[in-house]
Amino acid sequence: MTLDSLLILSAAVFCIGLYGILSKTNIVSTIMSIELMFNGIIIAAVSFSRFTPSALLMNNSFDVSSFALNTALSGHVFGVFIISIAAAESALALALVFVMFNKKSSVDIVDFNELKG
Amino acid sequence: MDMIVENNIFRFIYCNLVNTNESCSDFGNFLGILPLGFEWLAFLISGFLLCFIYINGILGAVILSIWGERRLYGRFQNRSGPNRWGPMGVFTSTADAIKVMFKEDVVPVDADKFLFNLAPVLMVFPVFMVFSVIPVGIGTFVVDLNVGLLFILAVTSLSGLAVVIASWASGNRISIFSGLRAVAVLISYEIPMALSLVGVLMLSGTLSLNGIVEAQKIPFILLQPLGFVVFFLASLAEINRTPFDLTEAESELGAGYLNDYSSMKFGIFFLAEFAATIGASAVIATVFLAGWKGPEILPSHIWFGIKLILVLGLIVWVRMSWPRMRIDQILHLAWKGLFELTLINIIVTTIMISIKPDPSVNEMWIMAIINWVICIFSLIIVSKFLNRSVKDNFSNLKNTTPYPVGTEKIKSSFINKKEMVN
Amino acid sequence: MSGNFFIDITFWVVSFLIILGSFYVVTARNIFRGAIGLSFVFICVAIIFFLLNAEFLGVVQILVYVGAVSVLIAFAVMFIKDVVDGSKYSKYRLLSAFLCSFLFFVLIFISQVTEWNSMDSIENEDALAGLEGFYFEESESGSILIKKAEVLSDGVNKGVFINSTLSIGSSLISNFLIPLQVIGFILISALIGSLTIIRQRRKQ
Amino acid sequence: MPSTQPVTVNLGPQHPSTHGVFRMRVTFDGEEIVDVEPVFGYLHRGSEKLAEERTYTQVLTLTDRMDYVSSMLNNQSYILAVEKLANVEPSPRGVWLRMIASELQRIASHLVATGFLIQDLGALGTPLIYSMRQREYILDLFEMLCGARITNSYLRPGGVYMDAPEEFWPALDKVLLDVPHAFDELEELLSANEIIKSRTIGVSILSPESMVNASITGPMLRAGGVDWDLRHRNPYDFYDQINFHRPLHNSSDNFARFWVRIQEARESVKIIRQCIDKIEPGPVRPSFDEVPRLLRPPPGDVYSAIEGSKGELGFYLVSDGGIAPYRCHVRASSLINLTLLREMLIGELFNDLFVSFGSIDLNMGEVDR
Repeated sequence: MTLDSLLILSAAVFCIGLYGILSKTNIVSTIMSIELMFNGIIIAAVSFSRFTPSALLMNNSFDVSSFALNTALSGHVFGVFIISIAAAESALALALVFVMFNKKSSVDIVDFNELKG
Repeated sequence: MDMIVENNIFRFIYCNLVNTNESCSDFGNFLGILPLGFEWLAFLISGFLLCFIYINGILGAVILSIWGERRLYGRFQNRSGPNRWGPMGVFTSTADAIKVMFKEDVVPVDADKFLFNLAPVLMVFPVFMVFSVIPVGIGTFVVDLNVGLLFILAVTSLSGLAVVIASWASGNRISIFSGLRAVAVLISYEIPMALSLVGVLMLSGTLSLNGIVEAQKIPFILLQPLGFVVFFLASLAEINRTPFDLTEAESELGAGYLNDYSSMKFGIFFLAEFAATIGASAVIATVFLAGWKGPEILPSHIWFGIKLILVLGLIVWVRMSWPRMRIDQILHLAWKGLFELTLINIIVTTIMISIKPDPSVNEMWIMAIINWVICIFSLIIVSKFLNRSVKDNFSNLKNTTPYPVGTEKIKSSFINKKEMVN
Repeated sequence: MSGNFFIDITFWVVSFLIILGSFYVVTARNIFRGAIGLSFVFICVAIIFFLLNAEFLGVVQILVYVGAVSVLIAFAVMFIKDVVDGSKYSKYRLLSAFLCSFLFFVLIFISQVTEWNSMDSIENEDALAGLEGFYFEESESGSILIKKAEVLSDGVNKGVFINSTLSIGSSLISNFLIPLQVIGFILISALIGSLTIIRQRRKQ
Repeated sequence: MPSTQPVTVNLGPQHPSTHGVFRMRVTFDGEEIVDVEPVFGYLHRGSEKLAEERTYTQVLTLTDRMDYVSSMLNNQSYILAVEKLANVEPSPRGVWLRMIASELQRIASHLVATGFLIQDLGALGTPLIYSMRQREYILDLFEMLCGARITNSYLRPGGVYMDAPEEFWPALDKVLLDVPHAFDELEELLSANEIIKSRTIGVSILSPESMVNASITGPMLRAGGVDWDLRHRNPYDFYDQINFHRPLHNSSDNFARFWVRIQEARESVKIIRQCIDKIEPGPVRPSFDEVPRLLRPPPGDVYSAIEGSKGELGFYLVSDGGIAPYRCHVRASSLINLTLLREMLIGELFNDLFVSFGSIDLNMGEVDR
């Protein structure tokens, strides 16, 4: 388990999610693919925070305060942020799915083309 | 490794397999069956054995608890309960398990077969995972996670997914009703459940269950009565017990999402339900009743068992006496009642901690009294607030004016005799 | 090195399962099965987090993603019709597959070419103790100094990677206070927004 | 509301809480009921047709099986019709005995109804078992009277089958002492429990007008404030010699229905006490010279109704002068009380479906006959 392998995993999950968004027309599938992309990003953030130190810690002359140690966990904190954003996003997106389904009784994005010029 | 070595059972097995100097020497003589250099094998075997012992212990506890619950039901209902098979009917549940195993396993035609078979597994494994972090005695646990309490909350939320899968995969509308209700109830009650534990976390300063037990100079039920009430109700909702058993409301949905399950799949669901009950009691006993702590006249495991059985008895009592609530009332209770109560609890605890950061035992007793007074007052206020819509309809009963129908007596006697025309 | 060996094996197996599951999510015709596959991927990602010593994040991942998001998605799937083969491909399927694999190789190339800072390059022993070992905290004129602990005693903290919950909490309310507040506002506005969207339909 | 599609669910005939074999096709919008289509006939046994092939005394055993939780009342209604049809003058002791028996049966029936309400509300059987325990004592009394517990066939044209044994009277006193306590217990359970109150008050309200139009009778009607009790309006047997209240409630919801039942059972206890005071020794039925075993009533038809435990329970008998009725029709109170089921349920939630259904206190044996 090295940084390289984790980054490859992260990139793979991200790209699969992107493929899902681009290739599927069902909006629920699209939402699920977005969640996959989020997960890929979190994997990258956590593995960076685990395997790469921040510049503060690299500096030998600097006093190691708990402030500096907390910066080592920025990736984790960003993971928490991403997870909460994803939760909000999915709730909102599913509300939109309900509305769209009521409007056209379909969840296919192909049917929602009213905005095209 | 150092986390696991504190574990007594694991250390016993591990040191009997490989007698290494670092972790075993200061605890007496061990066999040391394997030569040095096979630590990895000993690690694997002892981990496996530990899980084996735990899972079988849980299964035995489930069998016993089903029997005990039925005996208690019998006593509550003025009857004897199961008493035929074994002394006092102890083996009734065993006989039931054997019967369930030999039933025909039916899979409905409309079912999504893969998911239909997956759901029982998904239902049962989070329940066992809950037990893995609970210390049932001094140094007796599978793993002491430093996020133990959060882990329990996370893992119990998995059972909601299992219910959804089971209800969908059955291909049955009544089951889907049950699944929708389960999602609504589980997601709503997770919030008060998590928030009710915040006070405990502030007092103990750790998420590890061992740390929480050690932090309880006096049991947290005294310091956190509101937290206890909310957590108890929320865990009743999470394990689908009366008065929140909407998911399996027998009188409406039959068996809810279990409608189409038969044979051992049904048995596994049944087992998971009872194991979840024991798990919830174990969490309550650990977090609010000081877990394995107690006067040293009895071993720590016995203290834990006594507390567990007390909470289990309370749950059974509630189940035996209360009818079910309606779905809107359940959701109102979660969002309008319990949520506010947890916020009150958090505010009160915060104020107390900021006044007395490190209280002695005597000060804790004073805090407990204040907390109980606040608890009772806030419960009364919130229940009044919740009950505004429910009025006694006896108020205008005295001056009832009867509906003007049939005010005179019937005079004719309805008899009409005549010749029959053939 | 038995521990590392098991961790490596677990990592490879779980990564394989993640990629397999992700492929299933984006290719499954049955949306409900796709949603269940998605929750499987979430659980596997949580295992990866546990392997990376991010217990808190792993638990939050299970709590939020598996317990709430995937259940919500499954809940939403029940409301739409044609679940069994409702997930259809658009006409840009092949193009997007090509684009995504291209992006994937670009990302791999960049990550291989870039020289990342390594943990091994930290020479400050106190910093290492704070990260992975045992350490004392000494407050000294406003700043907190970390000293490596030679003997185990009660006042010893574990490293930030071993016991990350405490450090995440303290950094959330010190370094990342404003983002935390913003996240709170976003959550509330999302809650109100989704309720408003649903209720507007109800009136009509 | 266009946002959700209604779902039609089939509930029954094999369903744990349809009080028998009853089927409903219910359309839900979310959890809300938008349409109910009752389907019955799954317990049809052709009792009315079978009655045409049996003698007047043998038909009695068919009436037991109609409403099997209040068979004594069915017997009474049928016997009153036969007595009117055949001009039989009943002997007084027999009449007092059958009044005692039928009031006991009314208490038993109301106990079952109240117990099943709390069962339908979701309590796990404890209240039901408490009320069933009290019912057992009453069934013991029936066993003393006629040897049967549920399908009694105790009554005969002109009186009852046989006199009560000596040990019946002290046992009856004991039961009469116990029953008010049991009902205190049940009423406390019903009116002191927050969950029961909040789930039953204001649910499934029916207006008195609609109930009168649908010819609904019994406790259900009296819960709506309509003072209609055949024991008072059209006294049969010796009910004109007895004082009793007719408990009324005016809210006409599920709570009121059960409150009225409990109060009514208390009144029944008072009625039985008055009967015990007024009963005198004598024959319990006319001799076989006056009323032969094989009745041959003169040609004609008769309708006679009593106040059953569920409402007006009437028998319409046509005689062609033979030993068997030419036509026998039952005005089954359960069936007629079901007519407003749809109005009761629409707009309520799924959780209240079976509570409202159970508050009608119907019996499938009587509905399908």
